[in-house]
Amino acid sequence: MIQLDNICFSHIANDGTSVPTLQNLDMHIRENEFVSIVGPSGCGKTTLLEIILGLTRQDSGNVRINGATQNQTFGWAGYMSQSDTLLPWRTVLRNVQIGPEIKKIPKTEYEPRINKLIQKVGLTGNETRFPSELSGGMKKRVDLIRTLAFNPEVLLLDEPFGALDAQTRENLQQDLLSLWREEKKTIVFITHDLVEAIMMSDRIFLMGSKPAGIKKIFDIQIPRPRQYHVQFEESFIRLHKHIRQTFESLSGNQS
Amino acid sequence: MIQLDNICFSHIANDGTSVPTLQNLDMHIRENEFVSIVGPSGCGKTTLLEIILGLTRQDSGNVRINGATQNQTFGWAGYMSQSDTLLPWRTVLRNVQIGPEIKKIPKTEYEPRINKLIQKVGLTGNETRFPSELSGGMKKRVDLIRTLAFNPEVLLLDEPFGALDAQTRENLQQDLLSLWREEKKTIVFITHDLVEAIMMSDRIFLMGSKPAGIKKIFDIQIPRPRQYHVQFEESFIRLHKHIRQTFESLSGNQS
Amino acid sequence: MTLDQKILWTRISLILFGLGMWEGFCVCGIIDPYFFGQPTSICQDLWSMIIDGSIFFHTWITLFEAMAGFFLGAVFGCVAALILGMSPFWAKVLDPLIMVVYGIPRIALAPLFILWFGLGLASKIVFAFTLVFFLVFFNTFAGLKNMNQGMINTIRVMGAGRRQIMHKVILPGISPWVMAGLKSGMGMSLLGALVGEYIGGNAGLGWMINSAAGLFETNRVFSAIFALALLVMATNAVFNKIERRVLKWRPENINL
Amino acid sequence: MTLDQKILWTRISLILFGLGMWEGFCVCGIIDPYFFGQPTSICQDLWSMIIDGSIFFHTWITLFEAMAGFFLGAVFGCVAALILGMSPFWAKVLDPLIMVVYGIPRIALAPLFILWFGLGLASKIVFAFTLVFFLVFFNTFAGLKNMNQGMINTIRVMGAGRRQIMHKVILPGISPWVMAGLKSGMGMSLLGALVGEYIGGNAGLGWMINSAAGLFETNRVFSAIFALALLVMATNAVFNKIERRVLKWRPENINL
Amino acid sequence: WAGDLKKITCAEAVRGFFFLPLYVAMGQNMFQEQGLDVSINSAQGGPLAMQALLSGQVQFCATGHGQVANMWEQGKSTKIVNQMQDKCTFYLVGRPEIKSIAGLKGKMIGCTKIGAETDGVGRYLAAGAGLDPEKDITMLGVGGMSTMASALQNDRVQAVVSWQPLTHRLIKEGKGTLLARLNTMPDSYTHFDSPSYSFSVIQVTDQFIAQNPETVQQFVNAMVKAEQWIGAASMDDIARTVAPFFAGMDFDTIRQSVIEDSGAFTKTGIVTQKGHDTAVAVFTAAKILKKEVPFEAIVDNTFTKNALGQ
Ligand SMILES: Nc1ncnc2c1ncn2[C@@H]1O[C@H](COP(=O)(O)OP(=O)(O)OP(=O)(O)O)[C@@H](O)[C@H]1O
Ligand SMILES: Nc1ncnc2c1ncn2[C@@H]1O[C@H](COP(=O)(O)OP(=O)(O)OP(=O)(O)O)[C@@H](O)[C@H]1O
Ligand SMILES: [Mg+2]
Ligand SMILES: [Mg+2]
Repeated sequence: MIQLDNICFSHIANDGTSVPTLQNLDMHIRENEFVSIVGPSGCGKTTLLEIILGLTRQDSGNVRINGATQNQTFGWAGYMSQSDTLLPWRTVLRNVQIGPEIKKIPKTEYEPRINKLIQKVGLTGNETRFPSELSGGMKKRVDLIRTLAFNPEVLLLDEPFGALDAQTRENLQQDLLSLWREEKKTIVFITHDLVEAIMMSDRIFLMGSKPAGIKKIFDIQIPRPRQYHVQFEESFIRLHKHIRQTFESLSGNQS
Repeated sequence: MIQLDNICFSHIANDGTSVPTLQNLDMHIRENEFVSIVGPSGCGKTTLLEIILGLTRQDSGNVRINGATQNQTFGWAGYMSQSDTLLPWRTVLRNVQIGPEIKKIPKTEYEPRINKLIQKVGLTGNETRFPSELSGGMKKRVDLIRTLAFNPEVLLLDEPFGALDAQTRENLQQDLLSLWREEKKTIVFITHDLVEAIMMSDRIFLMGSKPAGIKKIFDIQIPRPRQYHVQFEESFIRLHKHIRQTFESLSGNQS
Repeated sequence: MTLDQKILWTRISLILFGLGMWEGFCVCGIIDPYFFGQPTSICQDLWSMIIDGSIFFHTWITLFEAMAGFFLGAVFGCVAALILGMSPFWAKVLDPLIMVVYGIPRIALAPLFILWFGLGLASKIVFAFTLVFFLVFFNTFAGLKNMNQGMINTIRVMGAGRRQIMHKVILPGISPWVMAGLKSGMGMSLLGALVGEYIGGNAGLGWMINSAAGLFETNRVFSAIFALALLVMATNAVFNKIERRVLKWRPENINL
Repeated sequence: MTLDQKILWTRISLILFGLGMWEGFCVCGIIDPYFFGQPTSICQDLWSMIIDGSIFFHTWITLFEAMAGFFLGAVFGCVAALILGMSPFWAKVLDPLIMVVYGIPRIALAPLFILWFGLGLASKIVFAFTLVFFLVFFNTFAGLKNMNQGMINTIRVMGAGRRQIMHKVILPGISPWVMAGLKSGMGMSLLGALVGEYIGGNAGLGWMINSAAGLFETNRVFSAIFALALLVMATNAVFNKIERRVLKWRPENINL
Repeated sequence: WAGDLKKITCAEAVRGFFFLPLYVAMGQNMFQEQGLDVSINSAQGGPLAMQALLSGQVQFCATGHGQVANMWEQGKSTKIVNQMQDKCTFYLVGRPEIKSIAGLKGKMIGCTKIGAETDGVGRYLAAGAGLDPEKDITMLGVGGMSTMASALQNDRVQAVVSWQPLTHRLIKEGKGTLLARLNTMPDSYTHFDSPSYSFSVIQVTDQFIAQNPETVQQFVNAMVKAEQWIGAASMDDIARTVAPFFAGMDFDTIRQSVIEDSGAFTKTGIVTQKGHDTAVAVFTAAKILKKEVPFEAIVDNTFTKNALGQ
């Protein structure tokens, strides 16, 4: 589905110098797969997503989406970015509606779905608020359902649950998983929470520190659906520790 | 040290309606205490910090800092806000310097401390970058050490470790704890990670959902220094589960 | 008394105080009504023009010219900035040339304006246009440079075309900038229309000021300025209403 | 060829093409040099004024007046906006009055300007000032309304006083707005100085244009405009340099 | 009825008493009688009014004789078809402490702008009083009537070449002394050594004359009728007739201005060789004109003569 071969990319800093970020990165994401990307802060995860999306152009290497070279064509994926990109002049409801609006889907068709999403993330009653009137976690939730409401085949989510309390977070994780299962999506997920990554993914891609490539791929064999308590099982904890150790050994130079 | 009595506060929304956020909130934080505030997303944690700081004025009730009524006097606390408030026109280094600069401390005095902080959070080599050239997690780290470099008696931190990978996060937790111990700070800490809250705090304040007060206070008796492995101990897990359950029972109406 | 009422009354008191001082100084001979006019005489003169209706006619003419120039300037200034915003190369190439055209005194080109647009309304509208255009252009262009790339990207990723991006992100995103440009442009459109009337014409407040000044009728000049002031206040009030609506998503008060 | 060179050459080609068309049309009789001048004659005239040095003198005078008006307007406009930004009540009270003063045609007040500031440089500087002031004021004020409250709070919490907040947060924060205002103001300062010279005096490009226009010397008018164009290009280049330095923290290209 | 009238626009250099016959012709419906529907367009000075004429936006132009000569020199041939004033209605007014033109030695004299007719007249008057216009006085452009007044008031200039109603008001209010008037035959002799000075005129393009001779004739007919009417009417009647053209000015000022200027009213509307020569001489003194301007090049008296029945 998404295939990256030998990607190299350097940021051009404001002072004109070139900062190598990604080096010889290979990655292959299959259709209907749920993969997580983990890596130290600043290693290039966000950059990677933007290259996949075609928002940033790699310096060398190939990005193929469904076999075709990525050529700044959009619309096939939904992207929830790490930073706040809600449109401040649109209310919560109208922010969430933007995806269907762009696809020119009639209102009657998308309305029930959106109302359900809003209710699921606990934002009922805030439909007419502007983003400036929301708390940090509420903004994140709006951003998430904006991406979901757009309803693309592929979801690229950059730390979607970062600012949420444990309970909300787990609920949303479950919601996302059932969406993935029911609607056969391909999901690429960036997170810093290894437990979350293991709980949700088919595979975990581990990135090294900058300039980074994919250092290691973990196949998560735990059968689905995975219940909350699997994280207290022996095998889970072992896997967690293993990934954790690999992580630490790779990014020893960070911090 | 910080005493809140019967605080009530309503936000005035853009459309003029008044949205009750805090209701009859009482809170007492002792000197040199490390307390965490947890609560569902959107319950008013950030609002609470801003009322303590004097940035927002409560509708009724009293805020006392060291016995004196909070009267929009500043300088006694450092505040790391949840949203990105780095000054985009200053480089990393100059952002971190702003605290000492405001206090008019001579450069020679604060320079070593700042260099150490930058090194500790793994930002060495990025001193001359502007915030727009940093990744999400890097920005958070700059923001954190900006607050630390200011070096106030009281630290109010709003989800400081939200966007960081597990390893960096644990390192920084340890750094913060040793700073707290060595320099006798008072720290108020907002987090969504109950494990983190338990690991670090003397007490945990649990807020209910909006309009919220303090619903429950947990005294964490685990002796310090707390090692990484205490979180796998029976008593820790029990406490965690207990808090978790209380949390869930309180915010049942959320999501 | 609500805040709005308080504001209104403070404003009115200030104006009355100003007029009172002016009148007082005239009466005491501290300032010379010869050059400054005298509020009571100005009001008399204004009243006579209200009676015969002529002030309404001239005010209307000027308002019409200014508004037409304003709208044209606003639309074209905005569109030009958006087009140039899309192609940084041409923006850089044309930047000094645009500035040059902006800096040429329109009055030096008055013969050309007359040649092309005559002495009627058209030439005044064009005058106003050439001033408003640049103010809106510069602000809109600066707004584009200040856009949030993240927002654009999010919408682009959803497959939005140029027009959708423009319509759903860029235009609302630069609206605070455009509004600031329009605020400057609004005043300038009046100045442009007035200058146009100066150059030649037989109606409008600018023409009135010009012929009165040419005949040294100070009170008449100030009558026209009074009428203009009311006009400005009215358009300004309308503008503020619109601005508040357009930018209602923005927190109203920043605590500096 | 670097990008900068490409930009420069495209610009020069454009200008030469424009001048070529102009000359060609004159020669073919499609446009009348009486109204439009003719590039070759204009250059001749310009050359004669370069030889006798008079063009430098007049250009310098205008530049001086415009710059003085520009700096005064920039500083006072900025300061006034900051002061009013601090007190929303007075900002609201004064808003329509400020707009009224902005909208009064300066030319109607020319007698007062002369009475107060004479016929020398001062009155021209004041003319330029009264235009620049408002453009900078409106933009700065709009910038304040767009400030990020979070940044101000962070610094305030550290115990920063008003002056420090102003200096460390607000001024850099509104700099993109102020720069946009200054860009409009720069052209307007020239227009102000020129209009001032029109009214009275005996030096400057505006005076030159005015007297040449009175004598139907179209080529001389355009010579002055040419000199003015070069002046604008030079000041614009300087301005762009400064702007790039002030705003170097901002990502240069937004992909719209 | 009005629909049958031919629409005509006449540009005037400025609204002022120089063009009294035009306003009278308007006010007494004399154009309508000739089948014309005339509207007046005031411009910011003669040159702009004449540009409007050249560009075809207006068909007639009320301006100064010398300006027409200057335009001819710049290569655009137009014709004066009627004269409204045959004496100069500029006045030299000094500050109260100045007693004579000779007293202006070393002082500044304000004119509308350097190179304007007022400049030429100022220099001429200074020279006539034995001053060297290049060394003994400084001419300074101070714009229109109101800026002129404030420049004088504020002592930026010590004298101004002004016109009505400013002159009348300055003197009435004690802000100035009259140093010279030029609008009677003796005055004209004193200062210009000529009985007349062709001052304000009606100008049309050669092309318009060729294509619409009858329209020009109709226009001039009305002008001549107005000029004759002025010659016969009382000052009060004249003032009342033109008052609507000076809205906002009190009647007494209008009346007084008419009286002051009355010596300059043309008797026939015909431009004389003497008048032409004097105007050209003044413009040459102001360095506006550099060439000889032949009388026939810019004057066409035939329409006025036709109107007079000569
Ligand atoms: N300007 C405003 N107008 C109306 N309501 C507001 C405004 N600002 C905040 N609120 C409301 O106040 C409540 C508390 O916000 P606050 O930011 O304090 O929450 P929080 O506990 O920090 O949440 P999070 O964990 O998501 O950061 C939210 O429900 C929010 O909707
Ligand atoms: N404009 C830029 N100029 C120079 N360097 C940049 C620029 N933008 C990003 N970088 C660098 O690229 C690297 C990767 O950034 P990226 O945002 O992809 O990291 P990330 O893996 O998403 O980190 P995080 O987990 O903190 O979000 C960072 O080290 C950052 O400093
Ligand atoms: Mg990232
Ligand atoms: Mg919060």
